[in-house]
Amino acid sequence: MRAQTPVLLLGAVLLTTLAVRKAPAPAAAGTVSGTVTFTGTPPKMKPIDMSKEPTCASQHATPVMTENAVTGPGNSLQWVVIYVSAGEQSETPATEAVRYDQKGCQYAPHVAVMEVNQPLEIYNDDQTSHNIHPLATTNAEWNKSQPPGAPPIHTSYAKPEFIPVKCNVHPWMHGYFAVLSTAHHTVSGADGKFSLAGLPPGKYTITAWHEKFGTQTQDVTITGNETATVNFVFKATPY
Amino acid sequence: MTPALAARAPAVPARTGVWVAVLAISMTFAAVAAAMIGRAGAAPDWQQFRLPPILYVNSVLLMLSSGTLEAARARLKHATPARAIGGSASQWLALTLGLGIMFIAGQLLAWHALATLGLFLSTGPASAFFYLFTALHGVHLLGGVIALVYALHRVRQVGPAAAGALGAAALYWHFMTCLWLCVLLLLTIRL
Amino acid sequence: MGKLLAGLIAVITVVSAAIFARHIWWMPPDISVHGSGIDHQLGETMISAGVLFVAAQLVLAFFIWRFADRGDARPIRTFPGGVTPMVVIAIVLVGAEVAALSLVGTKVWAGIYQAPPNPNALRIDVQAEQFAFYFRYAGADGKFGGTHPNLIDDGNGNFFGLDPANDTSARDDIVAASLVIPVNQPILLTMHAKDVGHAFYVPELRIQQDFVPGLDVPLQFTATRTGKYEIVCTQLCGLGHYNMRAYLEVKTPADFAQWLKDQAAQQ
Amino acid sequence: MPDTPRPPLTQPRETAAKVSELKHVPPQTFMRKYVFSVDHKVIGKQYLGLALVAVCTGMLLSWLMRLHLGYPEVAIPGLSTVSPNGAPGGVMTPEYYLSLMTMHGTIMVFFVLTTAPFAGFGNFALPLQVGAEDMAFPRINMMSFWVTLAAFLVLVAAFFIPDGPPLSGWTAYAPLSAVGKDAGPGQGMGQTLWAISIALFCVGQLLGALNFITTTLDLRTKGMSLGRLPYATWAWFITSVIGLIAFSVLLPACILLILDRVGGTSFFIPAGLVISDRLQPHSGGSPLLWQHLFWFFGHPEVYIAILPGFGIISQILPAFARKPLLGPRVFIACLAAIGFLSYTVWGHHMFLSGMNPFSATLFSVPTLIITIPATIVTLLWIGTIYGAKLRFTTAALFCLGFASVFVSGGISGFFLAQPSIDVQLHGTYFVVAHFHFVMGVAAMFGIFAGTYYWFPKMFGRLMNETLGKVHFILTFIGVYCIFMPMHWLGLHGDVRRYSAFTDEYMKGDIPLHKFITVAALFTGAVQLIFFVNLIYSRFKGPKATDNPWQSTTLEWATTSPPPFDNFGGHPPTVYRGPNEYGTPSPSGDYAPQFTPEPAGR
Repeated sequence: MRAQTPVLLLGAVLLTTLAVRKAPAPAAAGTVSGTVTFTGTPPKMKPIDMSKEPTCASQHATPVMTENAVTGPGNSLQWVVIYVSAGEQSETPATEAVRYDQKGCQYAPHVAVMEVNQPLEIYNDDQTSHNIHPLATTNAEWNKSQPPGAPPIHTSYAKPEFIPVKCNVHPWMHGYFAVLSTAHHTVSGADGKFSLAGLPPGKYTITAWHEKFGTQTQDVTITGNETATVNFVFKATPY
Repeated sequence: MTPALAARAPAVPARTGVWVAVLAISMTFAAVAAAMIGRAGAAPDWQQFRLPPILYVNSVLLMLSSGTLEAARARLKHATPARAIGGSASQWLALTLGLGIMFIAGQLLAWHALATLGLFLSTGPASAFFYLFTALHGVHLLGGVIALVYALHRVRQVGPAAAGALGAAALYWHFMTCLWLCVLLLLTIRL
Repeated sequence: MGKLLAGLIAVITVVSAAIFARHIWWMPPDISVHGSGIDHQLGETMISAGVLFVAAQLVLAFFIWRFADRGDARPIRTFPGGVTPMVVIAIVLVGAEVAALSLVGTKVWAGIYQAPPNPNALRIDVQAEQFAFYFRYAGADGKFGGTHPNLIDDGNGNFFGLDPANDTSARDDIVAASLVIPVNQPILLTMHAKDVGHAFYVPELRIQQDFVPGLDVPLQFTATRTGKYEIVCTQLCGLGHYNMRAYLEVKTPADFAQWLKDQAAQQ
Repeated sequence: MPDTPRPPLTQPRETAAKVSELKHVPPQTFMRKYVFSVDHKVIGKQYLGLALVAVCTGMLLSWLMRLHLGYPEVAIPGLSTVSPNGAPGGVMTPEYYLSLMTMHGTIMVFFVLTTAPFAGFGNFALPLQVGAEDMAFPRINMMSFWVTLAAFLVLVAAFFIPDGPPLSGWTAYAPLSAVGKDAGPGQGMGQTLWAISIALFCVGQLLGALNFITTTLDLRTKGMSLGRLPYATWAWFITSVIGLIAFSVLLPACILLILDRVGGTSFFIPAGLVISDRLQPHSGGSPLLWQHLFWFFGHPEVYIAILPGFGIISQILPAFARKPLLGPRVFIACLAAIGFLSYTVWGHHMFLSGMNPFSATLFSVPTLIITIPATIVTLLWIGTIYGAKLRFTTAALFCLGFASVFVSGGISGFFLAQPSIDVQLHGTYFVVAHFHFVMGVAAMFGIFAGTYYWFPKMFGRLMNETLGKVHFILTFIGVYCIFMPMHWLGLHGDVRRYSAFTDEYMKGDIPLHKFITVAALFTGAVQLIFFVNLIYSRFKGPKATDNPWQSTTLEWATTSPPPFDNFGGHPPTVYRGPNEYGTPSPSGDYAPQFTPEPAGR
């Protein structure tokens, strides 16, 4: 009895230290997964006419469509950012760079998710000049031209913000930077599915953000290695 | 003092210079006036407002100053022994200066009055042109004040010999008065 | 030295004049109804101006050659007849030239820019923005929807700021990035700029017109030859000015109708 | 006036003595002599020095532009270090090209073509030619230069700010120039600096014009009636009148622009503009208002740049033709006519700006009429060299070259003056060719002619004629190789102000662009000969006599270089007009203005 106490204490200490280590933690680590769908009629995505920029137009066999409300089979909704907005322990910041491409006069990916102060590298893979212009409000706003073959732009953002990104040369080019203060984030795929892995036991608030349909939050509790299912349903309007 | 100059009718470059300046300044104000009329016609966003009444007080002050300036010149012209009446001439000049400075102060009060009404430079085209006109005229009048200070100094120093300088300064000052009256007229018509 | 300069002037004059006369670099072929007037006017001016140019340069060259100071005691000679006849001739000749040019030119100009809007012209709404042109067709109802700058959203292709949610006439408006027109039909463009000044220029069409922010500028023309041509911006509008461009596609009426149908389906 | 006026001369002696104390006396310290000098000759040299720095800058910019146009993909060594944002990896960005273009135009038009022939030579020679000791208001004159210098520094500062230099062209069309940062890189602080710089420049030139006019009217020496004024002085006088009006209009225009940018007003910015996805907080402004104000200045500015050239040529040519200028009165009448007409034609820059087509026609007619006096002036020069005894000094060569390039440039005006042709050629390289020939190259030739002509008077030494002649011939060939092909580009529809030619039909002209680029590099390099000549002759050139060219005007009556008060307190008396060449007289084949009438004439 008296001998067990220190052991328990030790165990508790171990557990806590494990818990605060960066995910994926080897011990107890749950997963939140689910699907993002919509109800109602979403706006119709329109084809983009790039004929003004032949070097880009030639890269696309079929015309590129606008991407601000991309839907899939079963009313699934793509490009929704899902992340832990509350209940998370302290994290060591991510150091690997996020790559953002300007390719075929499109932004790839349409929504780039990054942590605060995580390095961001912007590349111009086209044979034309781009001028990338993130319309930041809480962070510093800037715009830089990248002629063909110019070196990549290295930057990062200090404060969490959803930043619309536009090209000052090609009006149809639009995307987003999602700057988050969490390591647990993902983006819904073409089928609307997502999964946040490596969540240590605890109560979490999961937030889903869509550029057109706004944000939703749900609370979820992780006790061990289980996979909790969280589904988001957005209300879509045609215009 | 070149013999060549002595040979011809006495030329007073300062006076000619002021006439040239009058031409240039008139042109500047004409341009702003043209801009104002064009701008008023360009869009329906021209909202009228009542001019602050103090402007009329200022106008009277400025006209008075022109009068006192003439008085000073008269004193200077009829001065036989330079020292004797030159003094009173400089008093009249000082009075003119005072009136001029009062005018500028009055203009600032007019700005304050407008600001209290919530009319600022960026509020609308009408207020913008009001501030622009008054500021432009004020700056040019400050030039006149400097000229008067200089003329005062000259009168004290060389007496009647300063007639040339004073004449030029007076010409400029009277022009400023006329200019202000024209501006006021334009503003009352437009605003 | 004088002989060298005289020779230089002569050579430069002859070579330049020849290149102009041989049309080695010249305007692309005209595809518009009004263009022939412009071409004629330019041709006339080219001839008269060319004659003046060659004459003046060669006379200058000859005098430079002829009247060098050879150290001899020969007295200088004044220009025959003095200045008066020269001035009179200059005023008469150039004056007549000027009168003729402006008389004819005014008619051509008026034909393009002062012609009353043709009632059965095809109306197309043009918006210039940094750095592209967008063209709007009225659609099935033949009515253009109202534009609301605050609704402009390039991201989802709402370049004109239409309000389809509340404005039914806006729903069927057709927005395209190329100007597609039927051949031999009068076109009436209504030009407006979204952000800064731009210009609409099609060399083959012999037409150029500025977009003035805040104004709706009308522009009329009729294309007479089918094909694909480039519309370029000639008013400095920012960093992308050099590749602000769109295509003008002149189609047969049938092709045009088909194209319009396809576009309507995509909107 | 805050400046020393000359006293009326009908006053008692002793007070006159008092006043004369107030007149400026020869300066002692280096600063007063060469830096903050009130001596019109030093100020003139300072203006010319500024113009020299400016023209080098402007030429360097044009080199970079031409390099990029001819060889768009080639990385220019060192450029990435000069401007990491403007040229990442050495290849310049489109906005950097436009910035170079904007700065090239602004620097050349304002700080070279206006300062050198007008403010520079005018300041140096005008008081000398009228026989005055100095300008009427020497201190205002000094102020004029230092304000202009400040304007230049403010403009150049735009290269060294994070935003980068402005890119809306030397015409700074609103709203691009007025809306600020959102309009893209270079439209932030850089454009504001541009507007401030031009406003300062206007002030500087207004002060200068004030001096020119007053000096010409009031300080002419004994016998120097208006009818006897040298032609250069006439040109400077008429130019100052034009400038006085033009700059008085540009100044408020710039103030309005600055207010739109920093004061939140809407003079030039209409409602409902969406720039960078943001609805601009402006309403009701009129972009055309800026265009009207700017071009009301802008077109007379062309004549501010070229008329001094007219005057310089008309004064120098007779001296080397040893023959009087043909029809001097006609010449002056033409200058006046041009000066007047220049205020009736500004609209021809706006034929396509959605202006009422009827008024476009109204603007076209005076534009065509203005070619008549211009033609007559050219004919006068050609008539002057008929039957002359031409001495081909470098100065004379540049005069004759001036006539040639002015014809070439003026002719193309016939096309652009007609709206119906402007429809096709507006905004193409044809326009670039036109104004570079007629105001760029021609004015530069006037500047060169003046330099070779007055250098002895300025520094007491002659310039090297051999170097001068080589410089002239190569420059003459060069400028034709650069600008004549631009007409052809324009006819073919190549649009100006493009940083690259990506359009199908313009791509075909890239070989011609390469040729022009090479010609531009060559012509620029040739100017080194001129700089070498300047520096060499300044120190090693042969000593000049008082009147090395056997000219008639008053600056040649005094020593080379003249003393501080020009004529050592004994201004010459004028006995005749400046046009007495080829008439036998005690002086030889000419009769200077300052020698007494020889007996028996």
